[in-house]
Amino acid sequence: MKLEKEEALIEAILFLESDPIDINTIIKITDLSKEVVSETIKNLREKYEDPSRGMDLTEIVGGYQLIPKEELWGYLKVRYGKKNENRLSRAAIETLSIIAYSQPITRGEVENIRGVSADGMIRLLLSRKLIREVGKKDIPGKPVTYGTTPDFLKLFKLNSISDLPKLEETDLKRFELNG
Amino acid sequence: MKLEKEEALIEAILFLESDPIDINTIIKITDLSKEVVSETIKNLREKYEDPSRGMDLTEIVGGYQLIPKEELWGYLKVRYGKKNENRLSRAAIETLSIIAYSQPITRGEVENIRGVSADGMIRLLLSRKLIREVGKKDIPGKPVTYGTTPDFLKLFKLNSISDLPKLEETDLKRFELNG
Amino acid sequence: MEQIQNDSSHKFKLQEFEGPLDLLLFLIRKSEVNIYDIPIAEIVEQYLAYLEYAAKKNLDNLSEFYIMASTLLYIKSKMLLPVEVNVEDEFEDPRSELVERLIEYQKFKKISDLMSVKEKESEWIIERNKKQRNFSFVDDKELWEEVDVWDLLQTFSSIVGNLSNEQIIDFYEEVSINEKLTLMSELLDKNNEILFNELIINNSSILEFVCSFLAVLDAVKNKIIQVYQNKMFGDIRIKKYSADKLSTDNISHENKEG
Repeated sequence: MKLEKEEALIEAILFLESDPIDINTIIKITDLSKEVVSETIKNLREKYEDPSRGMDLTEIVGGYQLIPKEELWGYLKVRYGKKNENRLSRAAIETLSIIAYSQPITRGEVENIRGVSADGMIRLLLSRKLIREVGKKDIPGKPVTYGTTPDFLKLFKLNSISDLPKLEETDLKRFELNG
Repeated sequence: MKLEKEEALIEAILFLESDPIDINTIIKITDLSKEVVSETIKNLREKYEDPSRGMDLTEIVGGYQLIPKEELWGYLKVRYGKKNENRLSRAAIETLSIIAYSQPITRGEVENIRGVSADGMIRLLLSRKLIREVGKKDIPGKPVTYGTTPDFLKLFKLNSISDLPKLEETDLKRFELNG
Repeated sequence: MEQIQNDSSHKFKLQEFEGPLDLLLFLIRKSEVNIYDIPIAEIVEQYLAYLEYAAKKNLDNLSEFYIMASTLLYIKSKMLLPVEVNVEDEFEDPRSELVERLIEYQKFKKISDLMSVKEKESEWIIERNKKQRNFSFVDDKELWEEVDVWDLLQTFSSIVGNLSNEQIIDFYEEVSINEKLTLMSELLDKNNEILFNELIINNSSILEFVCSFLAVLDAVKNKIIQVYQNKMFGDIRIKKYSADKLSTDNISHENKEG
């Protein structure tokens, strides 16, 4: 399939969007079949991989987005860069990691793993919209359980929670003195 | 010259900008020579001409801009077009009528007549190819003068600019009375 | 950064620890002991030394460290008690629960390292200018097609109507020469060469001739056109200006003075 016009149309859509756009929205705008859209996106993505192209077609948070290639950021930073002033602290990342990898999880369970109160950190992560309440655990007291949000995926440039970096199987069990 | 990386960088810049960007700004951001930037833009523009590309690299007053190809606008209008505005703006018609009846005319002269900045409107009309630069006025600063295009004639179903209906009937009278 | 020296002369920085488990992991590593066989007495001693120092420094949030201290002391005391060996029961090491927690915690510390790397990538965000993009998909051809030439006239006429008399005079006087200039460039777009007569639309108007002639002179002066006349009183032929030498069979009447 050549799909020239389809490619042009989807490229224009990706160009006009500033946020990730999901495949169903693309289907709605273009009136194309899901197969054609998927195929076209695949082609486009390959073309954008060429070193002469300035953007990558990335899939994040369930959508597609054109993002300037990272190796160009050095040039682009001055004019288009925004420094993220809200970097997460070590404690926040630890808490967030525990929630991300063990969700749904209650505050008590987080505290048990880290050995310290998780109250402040959970409040911080909630306000940063990186985690949210996802339910209640069916134990006495019915404590709230937490999980990660789409903003979390976006911040860590993940398409889905299954893309979280994995520890090697051996790392999971072994205790390293020099770790 | 291959200029792969330069091409990628300038493409990324054009992607990030939402307004036309002039060549000097591109030179400043990229730290490339004027020759390289011009050459690269030329290459990029040719590549974007391919029917499988969704945008055109257009040169309009104020610089270069990626603009979705016109043949795709039909699809893009619903989602990306400005809503609640299905009539041409008064400003656009006014500006066009002034240029049509008074060409060649400089931007400054248009602004004098309308009493407001004509920058955006002239850019719009240029991008719609209804007007074009026709020369420079022989006054200090040598400002560019604008006139209508063959597309203008086509749109208004005129054979020639001399077929524009004349003011005579209504306003010439006033002119004579007061003259 | 403040530093202390504890009994085992291990240096460590304050506030480097995310909690008691973190501190314990540090002490165990420094002592290079087997996590499954922690020399509790030794570790407790180091742990309490740190705590004592931290308390002196009035560090906040030490309560969790104290809870862990009591756990450690409890384990230590249990280890001192003689174990009643019951062959049927499995021997329960009083340290095992702590060891499990330490291993679990270490796992998340490693994950956090991975996450930190990812998070660091977001130190810079490259953002597009979010303001309304400049595409006017609605100012579209169809919209223009709804406008006809009378709209133009009407609009223009009302603009003229609003001008002061002085503005009108200035304005109106220019129109005619400009109009001829425009007509000329239009004709030259379609044809290589045009005749002066083609600029005259209304033969009965002297003003037409005057304006056309002035337009021609103006265009010559501005190097927009070149004009020739092959015979005396013949029609003037008009061509687009080109920097090339004029061909010899044409007599140039270029008139810079206008």
